[in-house]
Amino acid sequence: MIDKFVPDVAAALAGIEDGSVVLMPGFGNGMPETLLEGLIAQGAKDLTLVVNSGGRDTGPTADLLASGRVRKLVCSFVRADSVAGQQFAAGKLELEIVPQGTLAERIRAAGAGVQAFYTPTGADTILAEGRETRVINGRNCLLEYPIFGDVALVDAWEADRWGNLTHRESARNYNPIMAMAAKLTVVQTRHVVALGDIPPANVHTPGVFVHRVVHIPA
Amino acid sequence: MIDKFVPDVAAALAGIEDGSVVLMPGFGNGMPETLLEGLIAQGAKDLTLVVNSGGRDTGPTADLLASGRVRKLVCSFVRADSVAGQQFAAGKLELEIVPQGTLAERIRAAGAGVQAFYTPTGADTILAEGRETRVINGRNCLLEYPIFGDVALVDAWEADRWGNLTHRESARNYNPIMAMAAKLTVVQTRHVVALGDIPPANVHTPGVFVHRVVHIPA
Amino acid sequence: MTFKPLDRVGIAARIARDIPEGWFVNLGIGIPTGVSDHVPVDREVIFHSENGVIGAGPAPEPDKINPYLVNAGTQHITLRTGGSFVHHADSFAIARGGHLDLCVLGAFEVAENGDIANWARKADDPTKQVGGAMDLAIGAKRLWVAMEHNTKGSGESRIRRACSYPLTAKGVVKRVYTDIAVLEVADRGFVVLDMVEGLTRRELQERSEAELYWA
Amino acid sequence: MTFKPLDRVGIAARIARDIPEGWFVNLGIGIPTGVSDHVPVDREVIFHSENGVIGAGPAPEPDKINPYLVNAGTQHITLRTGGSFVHHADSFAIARGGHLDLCVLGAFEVAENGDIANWARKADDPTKQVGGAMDLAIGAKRLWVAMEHNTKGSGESRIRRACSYPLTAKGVVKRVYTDIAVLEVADRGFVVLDMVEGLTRRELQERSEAELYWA
Repeated sequence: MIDKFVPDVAAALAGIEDGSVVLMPGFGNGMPETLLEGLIAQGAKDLTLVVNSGGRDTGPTADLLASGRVRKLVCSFVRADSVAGQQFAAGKLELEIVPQGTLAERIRAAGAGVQAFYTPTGADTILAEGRETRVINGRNCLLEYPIFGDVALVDAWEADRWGNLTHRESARNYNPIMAMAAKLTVVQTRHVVALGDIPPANVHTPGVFVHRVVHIPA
Repeated sequence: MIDKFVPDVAAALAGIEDGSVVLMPGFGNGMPETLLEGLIAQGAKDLTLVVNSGGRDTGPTADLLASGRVRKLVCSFVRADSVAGQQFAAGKLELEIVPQGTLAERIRAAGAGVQAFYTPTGADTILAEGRETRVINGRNCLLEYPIFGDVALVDAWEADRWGNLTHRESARNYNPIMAMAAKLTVVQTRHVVALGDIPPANVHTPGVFVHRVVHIPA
Repeated sequence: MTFKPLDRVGIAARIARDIPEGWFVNLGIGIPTGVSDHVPVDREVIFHSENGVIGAGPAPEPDKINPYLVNAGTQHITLRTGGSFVHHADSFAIARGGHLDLCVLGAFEVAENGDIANWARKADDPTKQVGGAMDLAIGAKRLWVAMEHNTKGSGESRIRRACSYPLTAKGVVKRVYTDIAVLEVADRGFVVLDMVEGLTRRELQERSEAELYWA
Repeated sequence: MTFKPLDRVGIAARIARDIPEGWFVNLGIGIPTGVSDHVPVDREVIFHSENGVIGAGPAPEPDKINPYLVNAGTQHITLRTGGSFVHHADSFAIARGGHLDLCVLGAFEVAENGDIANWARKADDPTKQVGGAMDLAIGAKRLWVAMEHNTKGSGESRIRRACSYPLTAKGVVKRVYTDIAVLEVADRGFVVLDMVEGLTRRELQERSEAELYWA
């Protein structure tokens, strides 16, 4: 019997290695906060963190950054006065700023087997400096590569033992695409449901993308 | 008040011009058969038809092909003894054979603003002859371009006046991605529902991709 | 000077007047966010938010906040009847795939060729706030900009022959709504569509670095 | 000859033995389709179908056919509890993105370097049946092939030093299940993992154009 549930956060995060690329969803909500706290406790270092935003002064992203175990941050948005902004200014953090739609598309590309793609986003800007471009149908485009995760930490509202997930409202955000893009996809779910309880037409993230699930009731 | 419903098939298909690229979903089911019959009656010619399969001897795709108004067929699969296979053999039909996953991805790319992408599918095969390739991470990849539709004919189970859709089981197939990829997306729906009746988290094709809807009860 | 510039709310309201029913619209952070407050409820305009919200509605009553529902500014919102949710890649497929009738962004500067600069004040700006602006700018069918005509301190014009700040995208702005005028970006440059009452053509040109044309 | 080749059902059953619980598997048309019939119901293996079905189950009772539910061969199927539906691009994201533990395809020929030819008999074949084979072949974590060891008419070997038919993909086959043997594609070439009872090594080599190695 397939059963992707693990008993606790430590089991969920076992084996995450130094140097891993960690995909972390969240956009105001939908961030796997308990797993993120667990990752700090787990101790992996030299991480590349892929996340929408560098976060504010406080909160889980700031805590992880403050732990000093993130070598590189890949995101669309960093405030100068945030922990990320200060670490970058101090030369302690590598930063790759990616337009948000390109970030989402690069993550989806990793999950979908697309090896590279051309997009007009960011062409003709300083983000394009030194990068490969091509004019397609009269539009200047940048060549973008997939972002593969070693680990994705995912937040869910419901999960069953095959790892089928639902997400609440806009808490869906990056969760389904990051689940697709990692070698190891670990989920924290608010609710556990029986196999078949999620209607087959309304699964938001199919279990094929999920490897471990831990139940975090609240 | 937004209301994408039109009274009949003729109104749904009004304005489709000669030379149009027509995207048509369907894979054993989920094909918009009434719209397809309507397209034959509507009379547009010199069409490029994008569809999963060239179809069998009978059925709606064969009827459209037999009408002589398809100049080019883009699909993943043609039987030699089908109408499409015979027209191709007789030099009456241009044929572009595309691996099925590449076909789906090229359609999705058109909808998503991806201007081109690299995929290993089909590289090192006769489909790659004379085409641009690039080795990425040690894998030979083909450069593929989006397939933009002038018109998409879409099948739905339920639709509301904003054009939000659901699809039944595997009848979903190409419907959501073809809806994204066309300038004019026309839907035939089995059921009409009130705005809000489809749960917001379970809309399969959002109305933003839909322009006209016609109710075909059975 | 006998004219009265619009305040930020006034700019948002002016933009709202020009949005017809049925448009699918994304509003950037800043002045644009306020536009939706000025679209009458009986005029159905569908607002998209980058984080996967289609049909964003107004802020909820304080006792009815849904913590799982925010907009691209991470403010609590409601969902209109008929709205829906998609994931981030599908949401940006909407933005980048040409499915938005309109995007309204704030900006530091707009140039007469339609260039927009709205995310950094210099190449090595310590603030790296590109967010989704570059995707929206290249993807929407129409890009309108909402901004003050001149900078607050030195009064420098944001209506430029060429942008001096790092670009967000090249040649994409169709229209600019400022506190004193509405400008169309045409082939020949900025064409004035509207001005606040009491402002003269000469006064508007004085406040604009780029040359202005009249429709 | 004192050995008995497997029939097509036998090949499918032999493959089913080697699929462990929890694998996510796509079965091609032909011999592979039968594999799922031989996986015991208490061993949870999840079958994927290219048209967007995750968790494909066996054919329904004739009076319980759901016309909206077919597999990649357009045969009526059922959905297992826990199954789900996705659209065609998401379905091929599963196939191309490396999420299938296994794909089993039929083939005309397999070469010792892992090349597979399964869609056309010559470059100008009037039949153009590529379907999803090229996507599955490059995308699955493991590609196994199910086919007869030799052609029906002339008895030519399908186990080749190099494929003579147009390729489906290069260097992707990991294992071949034929009516008389199971072969692993290793760096040095075909390594025999299993043979039908009564068949000798020499007899197997005689039926194979490529050189065989023994594990």
